[in-house]
Amino acid sequence: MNAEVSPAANLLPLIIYFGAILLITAAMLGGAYLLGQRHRAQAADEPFESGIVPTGDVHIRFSVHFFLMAIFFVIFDMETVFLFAWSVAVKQAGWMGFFEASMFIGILIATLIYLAAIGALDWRTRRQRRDAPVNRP
Amino acid sequence: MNAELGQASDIVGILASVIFVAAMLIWVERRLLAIWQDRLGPNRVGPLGLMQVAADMIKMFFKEDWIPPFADKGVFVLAPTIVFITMLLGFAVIPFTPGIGIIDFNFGLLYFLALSSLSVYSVVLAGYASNNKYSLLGGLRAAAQTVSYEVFMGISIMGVVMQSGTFNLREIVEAQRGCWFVVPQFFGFIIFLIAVIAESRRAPLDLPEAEQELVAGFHTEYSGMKFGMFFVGEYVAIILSSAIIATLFFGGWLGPWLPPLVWFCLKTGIGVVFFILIRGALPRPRYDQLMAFGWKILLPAGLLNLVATGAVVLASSG
Amino acid sequence: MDLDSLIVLAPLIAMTVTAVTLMLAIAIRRNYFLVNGIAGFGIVLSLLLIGPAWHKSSLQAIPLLNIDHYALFFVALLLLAGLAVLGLCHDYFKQREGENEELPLLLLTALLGGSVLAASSHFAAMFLGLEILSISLFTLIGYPVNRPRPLEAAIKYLVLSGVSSAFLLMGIALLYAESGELDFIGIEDFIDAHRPLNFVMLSGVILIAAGLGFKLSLAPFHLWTPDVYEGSPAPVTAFIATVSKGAVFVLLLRLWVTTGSYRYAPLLTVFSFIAMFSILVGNLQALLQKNIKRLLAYSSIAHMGYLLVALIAGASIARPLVIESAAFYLVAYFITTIGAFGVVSVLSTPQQEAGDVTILRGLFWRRPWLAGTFTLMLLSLAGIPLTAGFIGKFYVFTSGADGRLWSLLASVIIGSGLGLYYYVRIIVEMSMNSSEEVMSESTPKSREWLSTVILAALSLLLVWFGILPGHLIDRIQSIAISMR
Amino acid sequence: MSAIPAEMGLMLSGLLFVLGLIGVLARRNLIMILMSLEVMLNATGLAFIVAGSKWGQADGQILFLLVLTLAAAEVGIGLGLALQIFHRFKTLDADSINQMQG
Amino acid sequence: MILSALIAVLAVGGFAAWISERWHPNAPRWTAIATLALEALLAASQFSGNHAAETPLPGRSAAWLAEVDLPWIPRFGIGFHLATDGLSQLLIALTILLGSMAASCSWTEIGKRTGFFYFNLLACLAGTVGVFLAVDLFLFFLFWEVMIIPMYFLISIWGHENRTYAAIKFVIFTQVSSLLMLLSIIVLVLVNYHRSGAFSFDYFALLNVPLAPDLADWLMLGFLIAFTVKLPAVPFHTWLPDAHTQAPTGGSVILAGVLLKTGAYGLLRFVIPLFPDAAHRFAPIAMTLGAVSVLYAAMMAYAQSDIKRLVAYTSVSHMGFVLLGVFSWNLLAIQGAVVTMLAHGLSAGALFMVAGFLQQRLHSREFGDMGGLWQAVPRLSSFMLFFVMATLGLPGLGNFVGEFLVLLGAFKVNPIVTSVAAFALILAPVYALVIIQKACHGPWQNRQPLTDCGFRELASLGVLVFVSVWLGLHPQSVLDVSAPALRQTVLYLNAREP
Repeated sequence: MNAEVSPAANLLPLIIYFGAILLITAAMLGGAYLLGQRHRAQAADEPFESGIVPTGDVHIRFSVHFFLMAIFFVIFDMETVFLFAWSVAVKQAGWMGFFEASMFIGILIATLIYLAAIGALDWRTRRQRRDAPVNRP
Repeated sequence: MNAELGQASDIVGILASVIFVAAMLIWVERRLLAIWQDRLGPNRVGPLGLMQVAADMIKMFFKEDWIPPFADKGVFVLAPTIVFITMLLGFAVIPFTPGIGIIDFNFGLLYFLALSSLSVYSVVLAGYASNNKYSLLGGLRAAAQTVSYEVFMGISIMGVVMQSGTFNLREIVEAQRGCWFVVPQFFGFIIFLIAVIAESRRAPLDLPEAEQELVAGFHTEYSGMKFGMFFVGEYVAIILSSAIIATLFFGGWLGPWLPPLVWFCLKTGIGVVFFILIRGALPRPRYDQLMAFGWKILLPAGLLNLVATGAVVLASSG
Repeated sequence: MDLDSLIVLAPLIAMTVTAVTLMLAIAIRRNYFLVNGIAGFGIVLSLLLIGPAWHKSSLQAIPLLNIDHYALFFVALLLLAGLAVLGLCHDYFKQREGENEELPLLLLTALLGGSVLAASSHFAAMFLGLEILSISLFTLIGYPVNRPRPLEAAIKYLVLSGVSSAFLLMGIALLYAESGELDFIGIEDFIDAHRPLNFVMLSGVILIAAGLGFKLSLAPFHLWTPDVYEGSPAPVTAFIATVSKGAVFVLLLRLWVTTGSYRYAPLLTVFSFIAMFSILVGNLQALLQKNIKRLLAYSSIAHMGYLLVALIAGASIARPLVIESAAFYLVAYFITTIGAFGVVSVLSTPQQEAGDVTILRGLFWRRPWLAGTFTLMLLSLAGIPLTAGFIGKFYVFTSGADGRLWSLLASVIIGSGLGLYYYVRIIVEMSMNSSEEVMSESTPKSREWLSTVILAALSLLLVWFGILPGHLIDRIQSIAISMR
Repeated sequence: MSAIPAEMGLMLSGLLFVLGLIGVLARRNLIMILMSLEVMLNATGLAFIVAGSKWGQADGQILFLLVLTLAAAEVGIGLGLALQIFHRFKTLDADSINQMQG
Repeated sequence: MILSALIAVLAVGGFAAWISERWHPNAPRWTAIATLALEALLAASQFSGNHAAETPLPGRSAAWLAEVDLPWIPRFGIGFHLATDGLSQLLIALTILLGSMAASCSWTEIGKRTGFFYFNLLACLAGTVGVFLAVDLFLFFLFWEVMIIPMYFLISIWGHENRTYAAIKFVIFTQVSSLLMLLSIIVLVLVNYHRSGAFSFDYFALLNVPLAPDLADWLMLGFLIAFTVKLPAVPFHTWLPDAHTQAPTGGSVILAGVLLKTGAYGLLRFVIPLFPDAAHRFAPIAMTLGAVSVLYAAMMAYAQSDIKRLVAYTSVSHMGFVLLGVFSWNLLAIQGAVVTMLAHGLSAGALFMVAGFLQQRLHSREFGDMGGLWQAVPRLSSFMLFFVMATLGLPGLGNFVGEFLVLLGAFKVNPIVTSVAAFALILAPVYALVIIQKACHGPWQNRQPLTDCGFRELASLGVLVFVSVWLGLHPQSVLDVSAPALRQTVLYLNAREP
């Protein structure tokens, strides 16, 4: 970036662009709101469950895998940040940096192998796993 | 800093054309799918059904702006706008031609990655705000899928960054004068392609909205213009992905004889068509297969690709 | 980085490699004995690698770590402690259900963190070490996930440790904002150049002190300690009490000595209050405890206070004596604490964690050797002669008296008196006649031979260093003199 | 960022830090406590960035990355524990989890 | 090397006794007796070998008879330095004698865990002998602490109903006070270090350290508190009645007969030589404390209904005499103090033994359960009468000599305090009569007949009677042994006095 130009001036087009997008979005939503028809019907106010009457609580318990995935994402995404830093500086870091990064990646892959082996990456339900045990890595 | 960039004409032109093309894609996709599946597709409104888009648009505007009474209203309205806005914002860094573009940003690639991860909020919030079991499950699935593939996406394009030594998209394009990165970075390209499809939740990786299981996933309760935003947002995402693929792997505006803008549009257009083709051609995998594939294959492959690229770059630079 | 630096770093590298190997071994096949074996082998390997490193250690291997004799000595100490804890864990978790193979892995990473901490000469390394250690500890504490107590302990430790890390980081950031230095030596230069302590600096230092105080469980920041000690599995408690605290103290000592923070009189006052507070609060609260682990927790708070006395004395006494005192005290404290928690660990059954003091009733007559070991450990904690704890306390007294810290010494004496009461009370409990139904309890001896060996070794060391401390003192003296 | 004085940045981060601390102390829901913890950690990250830019060094940003990693790891384990706690205690209220006292 | 052997024999014997329980429950008793016999032989050979100033050590004053000096912790100039003079010889002899008594009177009383009991007994004796021998301050402190722990076990395991409380109180009193002493030792060493540049904990090296007056006062106080707690003198005496009462007989004998003497020994050996000026300044207060102890304890003794508790208070009273004598600042009084120490060891030890024998028979220590013992157990009662008389200072017995010398010497220095203390001579018969009257006289109210003394009891008490009488009739033999050492002490005083 050019040092003399202040960051705010530099970003001006982006800000204008962002404003324009906001305007369009607002126009679309607002237009629909103003133009759209209104009607009331009893069935419309129920959650859609494939046409049958909804049952049970909305706050269902969901698979722990979603949760695991969130944690893996947080961890691995953070690790990739370090790789990003290495990628741009790969030439400056030289072979020493390459070895260090390889070690880092090696540990990451080892972790992945571990996670795969303990079944943390296996999304199948218990029944699916039982039906196809051969597939297990 | 390129003084030609960021003109008012650029801003208006880019915005208008992206939205127009995105809207037109509704028609294009239906026509193309129909052709590949040996049927007609929309052909009643206007010549070749070209006015279908306009008709849909008008219909949307006049549909009821319905917010379910059981929903979390503020979030419910906010959710679809997020995907729409972030995807449009992504175009700010796309280098259309040396002279066309909104901003020349040193960390353009990171900016793109950041925006594409922001779009996950849209599905999660939509799923949560709808207060509907299908929506919630769809939203969760979408979130898990998106965040997972985001990791691989980031890693897959780092090979490109290594070879060009920069995050600046314009410099990346310039670095491909000798050879398009799709050649040395073929693995990276494949991973990125898969990741991008998963990221934008397009068929065949549209598990979050798989209608057989989840009705329509996170947008089950959406209708009218808010549904339209999800819809259009998806097409904008396709265009954005194609543009990025063109930029990163196919040399962006570079090309002989024709003007840069044409080259760029051509490459992007091919990308878009390819996306539609994939949708028409491939079956949908099971969700656990999708996730396992990502974590067990794509991620290690991406990491290895990175190591190999690093070695090659270092070796060739002496 | 050349070969020499590699040699110097070898102990740390060996630990890392072992940890990764362990992980892969678990991935291939879950075998509790194999995993423990690998972990033990890795620790021994690191210990062996300290030998070559010792000869090369004058150089600053990488900018972040200063692996001098001081660091290597404590790394060795931490590793030995880790080895002992690993042995205790082996017996403790052998009988418990669940997948216990990851435990040695976490133990190794925690050890790695502690070692980095001991060697760090830069805030970044310190932060990394601290966090590797803490994060491993969270999982170690909460390892038996199917029991409520460990979970509670783990989440408490996590939240409070997180807060303390945040304090520490904020303090570092403020110092950095003020000085532009993250290196300990750079900070020293800065302190040299700008004598007065301004507000930002002061708040930075206080925040760092608070953060480290949390980890050391010094008095106003000690609230997590009893709960965490009680909730954790006994060997893990031993680990927290020794490796975690020891590594942090080693770092604190290096930080103070290299940065020359002694120059700031207000800090000394603050630390004196913290020390006094820790001694008194720790001992007074310990009087009220009915649970051995809680009691030992409060007593460890007091012990950290004693250690701090030696640190504070550094303001006016020769630097080698400070390091010597702290090092000897730490060695004694390590042996004693691991021994004490080792006994608790041996007494714990998969059904019930040994906690309440009554479980000890009549132990002298049921399992005399175990009771004897525990008595020895308690006497050492109380600072009775012929144990290493006495020499440690003697060192603290010597440095305190040399530094003329009369009020602190008074609190040490009062604290020791109080301490004696509750230590002796446990011994009384052990020597009471137990009711017959407890007598008939079966004592499966074969399953804990490893713990037995470890406890025997610790007792021997305790008495050896108590009666013939000369060798250890010589070694410690040499590292104390070699530190810049 | 030279346009903004470092003191302002530090004050902002200090403010965030205190807000986070208040959150940790005052909130009773475990998830909220963890979130407040994140706020505290991120506040320190901000302080590092500000300090780094004041001295024109990259160290601050590197430390920021480290802080982020720490925050990620902490929150990962924290949420894992929270899940187990919910499984066992059927609540995330910090007071009802607090069984050990004395 | 015999000096180290004196300690080692007891320690090794202790372990042997502990282990020997494995083959036979009776073995520890015999092991203990054998150990003590061996110890007595060793001591005898040592003491007869170099008698009274005939073989002075090179470089030491004439009083020192033998020494062992080995380096131990060179970092701090700590050595394994033992030396003996007349004073320590006498006290070691007392220790061995009373140790055998304790072993003997525990013969049938201790039925459970005899191995561990005799281990503790012998370990405690080893510590005590170490205290009497050590002339390295660190080593002294070490032995000082080492003798406490076994005694703690003796009380807390084999003691009577209230043993836990008593044991803990005992440990805390002695430990905290000894920490003060440790601090004083360290400061003294540091002063010496900063002056001479070398660490040394050696007694002889520290004898001539010049100290600022107020520092000397504080340091002296540190030592003094440790020793007066052990002695005990009045404000610090409250642990003693509990500990004595709750301890098993053997423990009481050792406690009263030997452990209390370590306090007095410490005053003579350390407080006065190391801090003569400060001690001199403090003398009036110390003497007052001594007098108060004498009177207060005598009065308290009168009010007791528990025979062991009564005897315990008489100990405090007698130790008051010792304190008085030590701080009287002249040879006469100090000699008296030493004799009182020995005589009290004998009489109080014997009385505790009698009380123990009674308790074994009656299962009570209350006077209310006694009465009429003359008829029931005449031999035991006559021993009781004899030792009660010894306690109240009947001329012809050791106590009389000691108290007389103390009062004589002290009167020259501080007539008022001495006169007050002399009141004890009136009070002593009063409590003595209480014992005799309540325990022995009156009708033999009740119950089954009791067995009188067996051979073992008879022999033990007989030995004590003999020694006591000998001490009373021929005190000169004792005075001769201790004189060189005490003269040296007085010399320090006079040399320093302005």
